[in-house]
Amino acid sequence: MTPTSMQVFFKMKLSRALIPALLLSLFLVSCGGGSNESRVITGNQQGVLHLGNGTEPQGIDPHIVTGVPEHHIIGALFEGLVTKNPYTLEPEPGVAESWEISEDGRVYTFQLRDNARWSNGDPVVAEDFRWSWERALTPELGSLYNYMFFPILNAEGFATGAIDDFSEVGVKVLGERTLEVTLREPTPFLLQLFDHYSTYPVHPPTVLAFGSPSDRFSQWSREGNIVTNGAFTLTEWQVNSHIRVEKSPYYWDADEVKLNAIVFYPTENIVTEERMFRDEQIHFTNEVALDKVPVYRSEQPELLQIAPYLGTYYYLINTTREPFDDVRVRKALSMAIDRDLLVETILENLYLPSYALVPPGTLGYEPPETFTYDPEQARQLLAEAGYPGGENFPSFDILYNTQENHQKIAVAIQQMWMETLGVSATPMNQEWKVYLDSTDNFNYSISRRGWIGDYVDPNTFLDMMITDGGNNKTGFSDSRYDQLILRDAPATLDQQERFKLYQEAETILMNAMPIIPIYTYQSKHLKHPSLKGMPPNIMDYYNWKYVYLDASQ
Amino acid sequence: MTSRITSQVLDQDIPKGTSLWEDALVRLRKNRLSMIGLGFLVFIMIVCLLTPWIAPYGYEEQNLRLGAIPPSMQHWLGTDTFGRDMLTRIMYGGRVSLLVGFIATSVALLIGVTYGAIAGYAGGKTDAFMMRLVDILYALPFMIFIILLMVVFGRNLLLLFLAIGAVEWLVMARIVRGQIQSLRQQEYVEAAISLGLSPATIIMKHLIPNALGPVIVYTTLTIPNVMLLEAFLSFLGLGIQPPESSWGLLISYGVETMEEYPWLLIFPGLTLTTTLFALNFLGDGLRDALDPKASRD
Amino acid sequence: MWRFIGLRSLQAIPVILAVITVTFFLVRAAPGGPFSSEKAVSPQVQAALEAQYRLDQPALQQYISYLTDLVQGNMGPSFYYPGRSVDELIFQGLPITAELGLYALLIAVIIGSFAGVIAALKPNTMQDYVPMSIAMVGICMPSFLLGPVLVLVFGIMLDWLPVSGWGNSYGDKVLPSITLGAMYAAYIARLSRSGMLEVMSQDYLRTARAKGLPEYVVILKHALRGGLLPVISYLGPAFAALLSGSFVVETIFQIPGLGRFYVQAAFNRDYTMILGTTVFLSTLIVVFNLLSDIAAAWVNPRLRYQFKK
Amino acid sequence: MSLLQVQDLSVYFHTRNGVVKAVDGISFNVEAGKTFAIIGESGSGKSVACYSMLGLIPMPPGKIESGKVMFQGQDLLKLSEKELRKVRGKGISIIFQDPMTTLNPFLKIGDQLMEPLRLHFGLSKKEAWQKSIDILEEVGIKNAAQRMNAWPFEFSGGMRQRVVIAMALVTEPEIIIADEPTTALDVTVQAQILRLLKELQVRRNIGVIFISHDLSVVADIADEIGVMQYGKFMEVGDRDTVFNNPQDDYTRRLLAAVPGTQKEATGESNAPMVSINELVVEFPGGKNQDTVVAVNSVSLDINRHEILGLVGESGSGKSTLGRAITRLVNPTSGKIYFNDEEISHYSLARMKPLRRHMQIIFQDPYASLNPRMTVYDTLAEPLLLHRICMRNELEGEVFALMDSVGLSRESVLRYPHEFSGGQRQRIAIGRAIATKPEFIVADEPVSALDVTIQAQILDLLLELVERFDLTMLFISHDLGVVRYLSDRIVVMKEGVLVETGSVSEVFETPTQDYTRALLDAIPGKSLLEGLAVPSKSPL
Repeated sequence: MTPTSMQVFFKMKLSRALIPALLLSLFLVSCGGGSNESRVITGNQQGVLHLGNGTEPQGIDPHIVTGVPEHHIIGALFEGLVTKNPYTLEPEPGVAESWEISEDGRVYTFQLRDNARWSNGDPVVAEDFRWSWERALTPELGSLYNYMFFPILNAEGFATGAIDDFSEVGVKVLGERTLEVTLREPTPFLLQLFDHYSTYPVHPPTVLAFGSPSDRFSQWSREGNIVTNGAFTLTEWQVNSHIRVEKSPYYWDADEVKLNAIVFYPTENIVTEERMFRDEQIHFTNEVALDKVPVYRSEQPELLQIAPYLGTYYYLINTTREPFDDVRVRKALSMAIDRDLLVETILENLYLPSYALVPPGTLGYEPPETFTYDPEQARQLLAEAGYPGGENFPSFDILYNTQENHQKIAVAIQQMWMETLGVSATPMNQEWKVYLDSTDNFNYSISRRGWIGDYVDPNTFLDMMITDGGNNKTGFSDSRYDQLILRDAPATLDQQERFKLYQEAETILMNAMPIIPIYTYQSKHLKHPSLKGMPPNIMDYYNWKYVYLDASQ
Repeated sequence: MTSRITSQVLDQDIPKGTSLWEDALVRLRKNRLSMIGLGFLVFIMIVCLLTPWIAPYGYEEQNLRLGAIPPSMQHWLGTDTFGRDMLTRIMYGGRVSLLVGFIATSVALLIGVTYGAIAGYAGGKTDAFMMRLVDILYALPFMIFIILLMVVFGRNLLLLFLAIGAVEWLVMARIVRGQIQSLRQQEYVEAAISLGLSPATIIMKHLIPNALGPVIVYTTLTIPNVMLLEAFLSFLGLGIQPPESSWGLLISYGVETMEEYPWLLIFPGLTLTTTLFALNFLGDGLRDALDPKASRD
Repeated sequence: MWRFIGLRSLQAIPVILAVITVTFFLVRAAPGGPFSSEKAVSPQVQAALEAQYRLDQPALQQYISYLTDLVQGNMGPSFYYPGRSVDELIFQGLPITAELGLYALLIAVIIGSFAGVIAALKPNTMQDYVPMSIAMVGICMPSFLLGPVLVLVFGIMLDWLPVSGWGNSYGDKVLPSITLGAMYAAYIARLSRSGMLEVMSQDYLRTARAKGLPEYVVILKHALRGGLLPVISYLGPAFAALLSGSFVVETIFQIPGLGRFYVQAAFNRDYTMILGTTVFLSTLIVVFNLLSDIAAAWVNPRLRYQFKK
Repeated sequence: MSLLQVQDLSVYFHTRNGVVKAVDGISFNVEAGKTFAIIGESGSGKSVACYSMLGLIPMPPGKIESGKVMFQGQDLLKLSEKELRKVRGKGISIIFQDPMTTLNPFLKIGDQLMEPLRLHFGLSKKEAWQKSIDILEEVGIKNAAQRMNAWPFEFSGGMRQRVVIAMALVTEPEIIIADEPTTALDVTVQAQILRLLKELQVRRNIGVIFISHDLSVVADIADEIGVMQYGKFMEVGDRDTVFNNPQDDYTRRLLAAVPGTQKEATGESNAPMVSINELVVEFPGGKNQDTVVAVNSVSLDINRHEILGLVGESGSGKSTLGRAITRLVNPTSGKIYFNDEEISHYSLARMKPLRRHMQIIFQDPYASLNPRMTVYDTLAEPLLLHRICMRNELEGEVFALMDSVGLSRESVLRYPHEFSGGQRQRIAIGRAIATKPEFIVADEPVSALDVTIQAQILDLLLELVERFDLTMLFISHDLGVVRYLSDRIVVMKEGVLVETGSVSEVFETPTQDYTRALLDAIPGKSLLEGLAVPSKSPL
């Protein structure tokens, strides 16, 4: 530098002060009033619920989409024949004000209420349902959930294209507001199906206005176009940002609806979601990170809402593969897992150890207890299978889709198997689609799986494992089991009888051990004190009609 | 100004066949900061090398009941949620991170420098063509590319390193090419030609050494890049397999629990940062050492 | 000049075409289709879906029809979001990502070049080491670390700024921009430092001083242009990188930007969306490289001269 | 009362390797309308002396130890930076050596001219603009108005230097420091610039401090001369005294160094070693400009053992010709014979064996050496490449080379930047003769060097030519130099040979006006005629 650098120095000092100042001002300007006026507070005043909703919904066409986030939104926009009481989960009248069930339990006759309206004022009539269900079952549409209709007579046939005349399907319009549904077998949980969004009605004129009913590219369900019959109507939809629904004046029970609007935020990143909650940007989170739970437990337990959830976390075993084709091996592996330890430690006591596929307490169903954690017997079984102390037991992978908790469990279990059985497994994560591909093609040894029930009945779990069932994926096959699930149980009217049959089936299943149950899910949320009417329940089901905000909190 | 003739003492008779590199080493020794950096790196490397023998615990040895305890006498850097010793994890993580850092970077260096040098020296159509190729690769969807690799060839550390390196070399190629283009106008290159040196020799002996400065600087920037890239890929599940770990991965998990278990973030973070700093100092030192002019100030 | 631009644009076409081709077959080669899901998909449904999305046609035919659509500016329907077209999604995400990238770049340039110049004025003094060390930290700091830390400090502890969102509440754009810009600021700092160091030794600065110009004029008027040349030629690639690299930040801050679409698309195997975003980004990369070349030329009169002719 | 009085000025540099007394107690005065010339080699401290007065040297490491510099009744050395700035460019302005680097390439000429005006006199843009135009015209730049908006690179070297001068004059300073203002220019241009300076000085009655390494340059313009070495004045006196009876013998050496005499022709015109036939070299004119014809159907023979001088100004294509002969650039058409072997279109591979027999020495000893190779590497490379010697003899061979080009052996492990220009050129020469070539193209080998060094290098070349009986094509823009060692001379202009002949022919009976122009341009002709110069330089 030249002697003039002193000069520079002063000048620079000046600008050095200048630029940060500039930045700061920019900063403050953009801060504006600051974020002290939180969404939750304003929401409470205006009756607007801000909700963390997991991922961005694929769409809101009830007959196309699948998945929980979609469920929440569609549940606000549409209403089926029946709904559920969030406290008891008992069926409540929805669009249908009443229904009759025939003696043999095969024919349901629904009376639609006359004040049910679409959000454009049109009445909701029986034909709307028939039309919607035909649409949902049309093969071209490719609805993933069409099997929800299969209890209905000939529905499956129509869906698979075996029958192409919908009039043969057990759905009849007896009057403008009378709908008759004929079943293949008496299906005691049918009413629950009619509360599932895949059976919700859509507004035929609107759908037709935007293309053929089976057109997936149709714009009918977009904001501005869509016409709905639920408690709310869609007003705003910005992909990956938020979806806003507002109270519908045409809803038959509008007086009972307390919220003026709900805003759903996609929150894939649970760390961020928790921070949004802490920053009072949302009333209710979709999830809580495991590591956060202890903190809240100790500091603000009142904010946590944890409840058993109708879902099971388990490992698939590829029974078509050496050495897992040996039931003793499978049992050994299962018995060697100390589920209690797992739950107490890395799972932060959030889940319940599970020894069967069906979660306990599903409407009074109690799964059989076929085995327990028993390292001794596990070792013994493995020895019988020809691998004493895990000697020359081939090393294998534990496949799971990339997600920290799956990894934690895999790592822990791998360790347990190593210690108790001396078999060496490697946790092996794959990106979601790859993981699906591997399991679908039986290209795995042990693979992580989770199943959430579609409705509250053992069937939604047990019918997975029927021979070549789409979700079986283990190669497990047992004729007696199939017989029980497909024929006997559906035909049985008496609840207790049915449950006995299911227990028999599940016992068969667990003795064959094609899957290793690990834990029963619990739903876990952070809930702002002002949020009321969202009670915990095993379906993690919300009925928006019941929800309200208590600003005084 | 005055031609700086430093009195360099050396025995008259036998000048050992000196190379730029040997000289650079001599000069590097004089640079305190980079020697410290070098020392630190060597230390880290040795530790990572010996980890299997000197690590206080086994790297997957977990004690679920001792989950996530802060630093203590038994566990100097605390334990993670599995009750695995953090120090051990970091030591093992270092093995991966350093490996990826160096392998991937050297891949990038090797390909990038040769490619760039050739393109820059050849000029004209060859150059244009080669650079278009770079553009194409530059614009490819990197993640899909990696996913595919991982699936087709199966998960494999070396492959991952190669894949990362194969991406990082593009920028390197651009830089080197630019350098070479301007250098090749220099008269000493003409002189070399008039001596009858083959293009290869000219590139190796006359061009690349003079392009080293920016290359080294960029390299010191690439190493952190690839380490973090590895972390990111692993985080997406495309990288290394748990229970194995790397610094980047440790950090990215540490971030999620930084409020509950800060030590899970702080220690890996510190290790990574210090290492990269050391690297950077070494890099700058090396650059100066390789430039006879600079090293004299 | 226009000739030059035209030429470069022409050169870009094969580049982009190649990118499309590679990507097109790459994504289809990747395991797991767009419709595979955890719930079993019955063969009929699978078939129906593939029919609707033209996936039942031979790959080559799909490829050709995609290109023909693309030429007409139609990037096809999204495979993941029924009823939404790729064009729609991209043009929803782009402005946001672009804005984010712009702010980040702005921050990067202001802070970076400032630090670099400061450092270059007194090389190998504290005035040099301090900013350069900070820059180094910036380089070591991945956004997936910096972001959450900033949120924790400014969003939660100090409660100055919102922790997420984009344009939903005041000041929610500050943290993402800083997070994204930090690393580039560090790079630019290093670039501008070396650039300035080079210029500071030029004769024409001596000339300027000999005229009796005060030092700050010498620096700001005479040194800066030459010194920041490397920065300018870096801006193009940097901005492109910002756009394509923004998704980490977008996920951390729940920003509905292009980057997030891109990554989600990759994981959802949303073929058309992947292609769309890729084509788009690669075009951007090409364009911005071109722009920065022009900008560099514009600052460098000799080149500007050649352009004019 | 003189404009500027410098008394006992001392400037030291405190570097790591100890104190360097750059300027060591010098005193001199500058009178209005007179020129004081400071003569000395690079490193003699002449520039430092002048810059230090205006506080333009880096301090630290520089430090003004003692002295007084009285200007306008104030001691510049005592002024604050702020006050000094008022003097710089206003009272005293500087013309720097290299016009290519002294103008800011990123600013238009106009801006750079107006800058000092607006700064020192606070003129409005308009006034400054007008004044700048006037001054540009005064220094002889045509249609100045447009040129104001031109960029530096749009000017030729000479024109740029005029701009630089204009920039120095625009503030009507009382003193101008001209630091080697013509060294980087062609002779004819040099002559013009010198003339211009003189005129302006007379017209505006300015005091000039003229710094140069070349006595002959100042011969015509200096009133008083100070000969400087090691930061001291060896001799100060008015021009005639210094030239006619130099007191100090360093001054004598300087005088001797002026290449005066002509070499007695060794006119053995046997079979030509190199012969060129209708040689044409074209370059693609870059971005949409038509191709440049650098060499336009030149035919030429270079006889064995002769030194052929090739004279021409920059852009005349002389260097291209030299490079074409050594096949560094490819001829567009025509033939090149080397020892009757046609090499016009040899491939790299086929050239390789020949390379050892033909070598080239470049003008710029800074650019022509790989900065990252030591002397040892540089010299060893050709030896190894062409297997001149076994590895074990290598060191001996290298040392031998160093001896023959007069480099001290202990510098064998040093890098180019550690040497002075002359020494570097010696290294370059060493590299050229390493392969024991028969033919050497010397492309302006001395024009970048101080006169004294020039003399040494020229003598070295002559000596080597004798020892290894080389044939040489000696390219230069300086007739004086060419005359000093050539047997024959060819003059080149715009790619064409305009004149060929023996030295005496060309110098005594030039047939072309162009040649005459060149001859007239030789600086210090007066001097050459005026005084008897020892026929052999004693170095």
